[in-house]
Amino acid sequence: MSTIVLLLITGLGLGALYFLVASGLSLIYGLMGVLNFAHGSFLTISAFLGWEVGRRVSDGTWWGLAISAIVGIAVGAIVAALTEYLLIRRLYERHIEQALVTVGLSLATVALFEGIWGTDPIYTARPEWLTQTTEILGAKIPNDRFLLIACAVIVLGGIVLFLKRTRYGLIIRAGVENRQMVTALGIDVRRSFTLVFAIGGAAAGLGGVLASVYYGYVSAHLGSVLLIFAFIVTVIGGLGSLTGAAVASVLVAVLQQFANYYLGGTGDLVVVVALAAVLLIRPRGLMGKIA
Amino acid sequence: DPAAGDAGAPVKIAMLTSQTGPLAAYGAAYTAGFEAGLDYATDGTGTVDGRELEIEWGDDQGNPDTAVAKAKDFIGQGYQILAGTAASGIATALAEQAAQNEILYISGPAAADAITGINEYTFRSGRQTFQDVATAGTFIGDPAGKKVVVFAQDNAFGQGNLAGVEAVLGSKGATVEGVLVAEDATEFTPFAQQLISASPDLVFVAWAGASSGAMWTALSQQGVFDAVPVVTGLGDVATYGAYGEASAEISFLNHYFGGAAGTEAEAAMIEHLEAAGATPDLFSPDGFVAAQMIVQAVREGGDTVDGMIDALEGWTFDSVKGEITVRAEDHAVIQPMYQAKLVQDGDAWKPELVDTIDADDVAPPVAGE
Amino acid sequence: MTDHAMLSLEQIGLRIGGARILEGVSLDVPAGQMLGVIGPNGAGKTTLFNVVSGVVRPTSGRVLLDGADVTRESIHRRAAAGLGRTFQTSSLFPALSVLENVRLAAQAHAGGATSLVRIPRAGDAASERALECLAEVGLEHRAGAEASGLAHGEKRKVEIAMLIAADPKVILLDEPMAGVASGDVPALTEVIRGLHRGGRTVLMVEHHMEVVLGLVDRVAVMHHGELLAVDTPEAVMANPTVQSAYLGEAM
Amino acid sequence: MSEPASEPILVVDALSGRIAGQQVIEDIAFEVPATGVTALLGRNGVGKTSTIKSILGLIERTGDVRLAGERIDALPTHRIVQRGVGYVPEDREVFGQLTVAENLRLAERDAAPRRELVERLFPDLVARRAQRAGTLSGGQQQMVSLARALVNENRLLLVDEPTKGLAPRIVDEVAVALAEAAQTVPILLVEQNLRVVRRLAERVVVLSGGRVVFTGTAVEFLDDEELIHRHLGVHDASEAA
Amino acid sequence: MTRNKTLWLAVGGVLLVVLLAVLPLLAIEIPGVLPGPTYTPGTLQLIAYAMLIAALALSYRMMFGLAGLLSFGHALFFAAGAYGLGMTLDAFGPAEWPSELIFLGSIVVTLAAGFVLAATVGALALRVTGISFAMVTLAFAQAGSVLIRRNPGGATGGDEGLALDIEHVPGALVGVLNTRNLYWVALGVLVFVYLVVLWVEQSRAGHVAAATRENELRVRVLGLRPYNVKLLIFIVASVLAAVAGMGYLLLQSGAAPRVATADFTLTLLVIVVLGGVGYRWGAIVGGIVYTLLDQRLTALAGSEFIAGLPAVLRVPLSEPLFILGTLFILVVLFLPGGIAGIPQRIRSGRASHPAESEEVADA
Ligand SMILES: Nc1ncnc2c1ncn2[C@@H]1O[C@H](COP(=O)(O)OP(=O)(O)OP(=O)(O)O)[C@@H](O)[C@H]1O
Ligand SMILES: Nc1ncnc2c1ncn2[C@@H]1O[C@H](COP(=O)(O)OP(=O)(O)OP(=O)(O)O)[C@@H](O)[C@H]1O
Ligand SMILES: [Mg+2]
Ligand SMILES: [Mg+2]
Repeated sequence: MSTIVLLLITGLGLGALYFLVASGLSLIYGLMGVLNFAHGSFLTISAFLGWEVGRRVSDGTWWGLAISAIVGIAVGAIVAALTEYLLIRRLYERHIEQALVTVGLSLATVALFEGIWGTDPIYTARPEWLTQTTEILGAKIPNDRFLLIACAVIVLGGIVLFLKRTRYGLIIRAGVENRQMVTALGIDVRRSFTLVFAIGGAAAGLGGVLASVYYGYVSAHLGSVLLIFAFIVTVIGGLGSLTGAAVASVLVAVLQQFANYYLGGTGDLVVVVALAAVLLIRPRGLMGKIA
Repeated sequence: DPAAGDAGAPVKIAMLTSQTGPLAAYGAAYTAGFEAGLDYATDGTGTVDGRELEIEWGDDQGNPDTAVAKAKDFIGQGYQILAGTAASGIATALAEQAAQNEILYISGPAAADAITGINEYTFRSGRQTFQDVATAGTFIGDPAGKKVVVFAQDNAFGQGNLAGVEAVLGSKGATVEGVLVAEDATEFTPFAQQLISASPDLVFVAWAGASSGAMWTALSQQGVFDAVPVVTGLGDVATYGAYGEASAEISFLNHYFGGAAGTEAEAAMIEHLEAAGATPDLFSPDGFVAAQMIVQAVREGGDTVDGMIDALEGWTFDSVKGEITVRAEDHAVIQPMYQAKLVQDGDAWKPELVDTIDADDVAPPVAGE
Repeated sequence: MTDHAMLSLEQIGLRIGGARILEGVSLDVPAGQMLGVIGPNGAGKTTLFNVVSGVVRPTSGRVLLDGADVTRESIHRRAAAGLGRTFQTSSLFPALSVLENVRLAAQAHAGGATSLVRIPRAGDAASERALECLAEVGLEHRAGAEASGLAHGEKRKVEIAMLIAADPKVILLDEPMAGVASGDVPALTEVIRGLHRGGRTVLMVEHHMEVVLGLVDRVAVMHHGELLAVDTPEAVMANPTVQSAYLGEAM
Repeated sequence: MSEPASEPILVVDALSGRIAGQQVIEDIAFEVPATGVTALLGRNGVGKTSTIKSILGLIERTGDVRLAGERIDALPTHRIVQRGVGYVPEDREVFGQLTVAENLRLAERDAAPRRELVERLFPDLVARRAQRAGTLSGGQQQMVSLARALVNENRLLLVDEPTKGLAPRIVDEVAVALAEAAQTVPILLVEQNLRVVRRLAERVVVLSGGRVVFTGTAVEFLDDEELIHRHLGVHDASEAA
Repeated sequence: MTRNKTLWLAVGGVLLVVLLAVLPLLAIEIPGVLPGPTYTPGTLQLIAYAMLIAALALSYRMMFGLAGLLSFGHALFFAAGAYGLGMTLDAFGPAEWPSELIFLGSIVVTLAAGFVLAATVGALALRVTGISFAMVTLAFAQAGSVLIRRNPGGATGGDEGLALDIEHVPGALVGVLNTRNLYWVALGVLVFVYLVVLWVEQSRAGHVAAATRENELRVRVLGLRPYNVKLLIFIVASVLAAVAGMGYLLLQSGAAPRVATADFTLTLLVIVVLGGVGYRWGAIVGGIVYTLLDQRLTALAGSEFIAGLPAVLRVPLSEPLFILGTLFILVVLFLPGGIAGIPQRIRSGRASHPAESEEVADA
């Protein structure tokens, strides 16, 4: 029993991390049709800079973590916005090329991070409470999982509210349907593209800082590890569907946990089989719209 | 005397190791150790009996394809000795090249047991997995009737360690169980639970790579250390911080850390390293030994590969870790190993020697027998 | 002979996301007949063609081609069974040459089009046939041009040439005159008449009433997804409902 | 042919447009006077929609386009619209996933949008504020589309086939709404229904094969059977309806 | 005129192949590009490796450029060839058979296995299109990669890779002295793959595949089944990848798990785009340029010159992948036709996008 609770809640925590990466991917794909391979790099650079600043201010305290998170979010947003502005925008509507540019960017940046921060993981400190556990139904749940889940819920709620309640959200939702018409109403839709990249980057940035808490280290490959799962989650959830991504994140992570534990460490294989199965049975994903 | 023919001609030696890529740090330690060893073995001349050692370094990038291509290039240019690499996958590929082309190969820190006795042209300069495992075994006294759980990643390294424990401790009457975790798994909490419920006498952890931090945290959070003694290998300096809370509670087996040996050669190595701005680390002795072996091969073996093999087989010499023997049968490097612990040093952790294990106590069985 | 239905639609209905696109459309087209389909924009004409050709599955009803129920058949099966169509906006393979476009149709008709073994070359049967078909629409001089570079009217003609090459039993033409320069209309009308003359069954959506009236045997009128009337051209033109729904009140 | 009294609101000269690398209109030149409705006529596919889209910068274009004397042919679409150009696209293009209210809110540019005007003109939409626009009937969608243009104070409206696919009764309603709008803002109207043209337009510009082939007053054109036949390919006005 | 042009191209091609074939007998030096004279094993090894990568890229281009199939799993089939041959050589054959027979038999078995794998993966993945297709192929490749690293039953060697068991490999293909022979094998593989690709592209099925890329619905309305054609192309490309993989195993005397990763497929994509998607020889140019660049940039990274630069320049310049990635971005942004498109650009004087792919249409 306690093992199942443990698997479920830690699965939820991992799913939260997947979602933080996938939310940005999904949003960017939904609005702009860009499959962003550089998303993992947004995450990594945010984790590195968040850590660099956080540890200088106050290492291993809540205050330091908060600073790291703020820096991570800001860095993610800025780097993503710059990427959109300098690279993606030039290839307006040429989706394959846009994806290719992000492939190039991810190759180059991972190499650059290795050059700057080295190839070894750098172990990070964190607030005392996060290293402890809380007992639920006999299972000792590491506290950082709760932080992850809370952040993911806040991000999900925040993005949904943003899309539903703000004018920019309105523009983005309209842009997903028909970009030209949004322009024809006198709105600079390109600005909302940059904004969407920035929001996606910010979520990835927060994800990066939290990932460094979860894994206990930062490294140049932090993002690449998560990216592949974020892709899978995005596709299973239905490209462009935020709630789909959320549901799929949790499903995939929990499935992975159980398979890793009970089926001889086959978590990755099971996820891959699940992806293939979902796409073959329901090609547009769990919650994807009809293209 | 075969060497007399071209006395004075330089000997071409190709060193392949990671200068970039995931194992670049190991490569750097190996390289620095090698320079120190060369200096030590040639008394600072860089020559052997008046012959120049022409040493060329290549970057294997942690990629076997690159390594093989470079090796072929070197071999094609007439290099007679090849040495290096920390990656077992690359070492096996290079061993293959050595055999195909009949040249001498002295592998680097790569730990795979398979390299020992792989072919007659291949030697090694470091320890092998078996010696790690055997050192772990020294923590439980007489293994008979004890239960040992191996907690490892489900990859070649982890599987090798499990097999090693089964061979070493299983044969002495211990019950050995493996808890192997998928290499890409990121969540170790449930496995920590599994370790406790198995209630073993010893948990042997064989873990490499970035996820070790999260793994140790999980063990510590779930209270594994309160329930069972835990042994693992102490890695290079960069990993001292990876054990977090658990640092003081783990028993470490160790191949080498700076200051562990206290030999005259070690003092010479540390002096040379520090002069070059480096610090002694896990794989410094491997480079040092490689240099000593190369010098020996050139000095005693002349220009033929068979001569060099003869010169190395069964050779006993003093090195950083003390007296070392290159076993004639399978080229295993018989050497002492260490037990260590981590102690707090300000904000950081540093290793402290607990015990030195005799070379013969941890000598692997002869490969292929 | 001519009165057996080459194409029958039985109570075709189509709903997409709650919207009724087609409703209770029943229609028999005897072999060899040419039927005009008219109706206001959005009446469901193109959608009806899509249902017949298999691009869209109806939510209810059946489609019978030469007596056989093809409602569940895939697009390519129906095409192989002798159903050909054009599209409202011209739909060629833009990066291929005009000849290659038509040759694909000829090969599809002759079989073995997806063979790895056979390499098409100038002078083989399919190429010869493709050139003939191009000649019929007066475009043989454009055989080597890339399809994307054609003028709009020329594209329409290539589409017709592809139809000729595929030699179907039943043809669906969706606004073949749209975008064709007025000077070319009579010639293209003749080409379409020629298509029909071979005994083929033709359904044609066309807003160009002169062409419709000059060619067809009967006219079907669609409005709001329903079939308002199927009758002779004269009777349809005189029908008051048709006048108000399509032709306009002024008539 | 009477010249418009004041400065024209829109002057188009040597305008060419390309879609997917293909020239669809060429060397178009005409003017839209500062008042009333100017109709842009022509058969299917002659380039009416492309002309409108070129003016708005929605397709790749070259040439000289001036709005009240100011060059707009190098501006991005949203800048042109912000200078006071309202657009009612050919196929309504409402945002189907958004509600009616959201569709309108999105279109509001002005500080004081003319919500009352829209509500008065299209009472049906008030009742359906919360309905998703994708579920509206074609006529209702056309209302939304028109309302999106009328909710702002504009200097020029570009309206592309507002009656396309609408039942005759709705056509009348749309015509009434446009007539009212035309009281305050000049309109460039693409329309196939010649009865609507006759009712609304003062001047016509006729395209054929991507070029302007006729400019003049509406009466002058619509009363000339021969002209209509030549340029629109219809025998009489009713057939094109 | 086209006939004449084809003839010239064919003659040029044959001359090029002949030149490449006699390269090991010559002593051509290209400082800065090749590590040594062309007869030296190191240089031959490098060129042979480049040719195999070019062959692989060529097969990838056939899928992506001709049929418009954006696969993220092509590496799987390359790995299937390399590992398949390695594993069969390890395990296969009654000992009493002559070595040559076992070697040939292993090749045949590997090809058959590659075919079955390709048919299975293709049949499933092609049921979806666009990004979904890319993701399903990625998933299968990922599964293959995980399996290889898991080292089931010790068959694949896991992280350490699979060493070639030379017992049944012809002596002429073993050892550095025989690099020359391996070079000829690689050249043979490249020429073979090129001819097959050329054949497929010019066959009727190739034409239908190109048509399918342009307008799938239209193909179906002609009565053809795009699924069949796409599957055919997928299988041919995959088996060709397996052929290149076998060459790789022999050349490297082993296989590393790296060749099964999604990263490796992405590298292929980079190579094809770098060379020019619109051109068959673009893939070859891309494969060769990429391999040489990768090799030379590594040499540059370790050079004294770089070590002497200030950190701002030294750190990025000593990372070959950083330079390659940046170069790739620049090519996509400013050279849409890739390297092979340069002559065309110069001629027409303006940007052109051959085979400009339409928006990836999702199912
Ligand atoms: N996928 C869809 N979802 C929702 N509505 C659809 C869909 N497809 C078609 N429709 C609607 O069905 C109706 C019929 O469209 P169709 O294209 O058949 O008209 P048509 O008679 O060919 O018109 P035209 O003369 O303009 O070509 C239109 O109102 C259209 O908007
Ligand atoms: N997306 C496109 N791609 C290629 N050609 C196009 C495209 N859109 C329009 N065209 C072509 O451009 C030309 C002009 O089209 P446009 O839509 O401007 O005509 P129109 O006068 O508005 O016609 P209609 O009365 O049918 O609305 C036509 O020949 C059309 O085929
Ligand atoms: Mg239609
Ligand atoms: Mg139009």
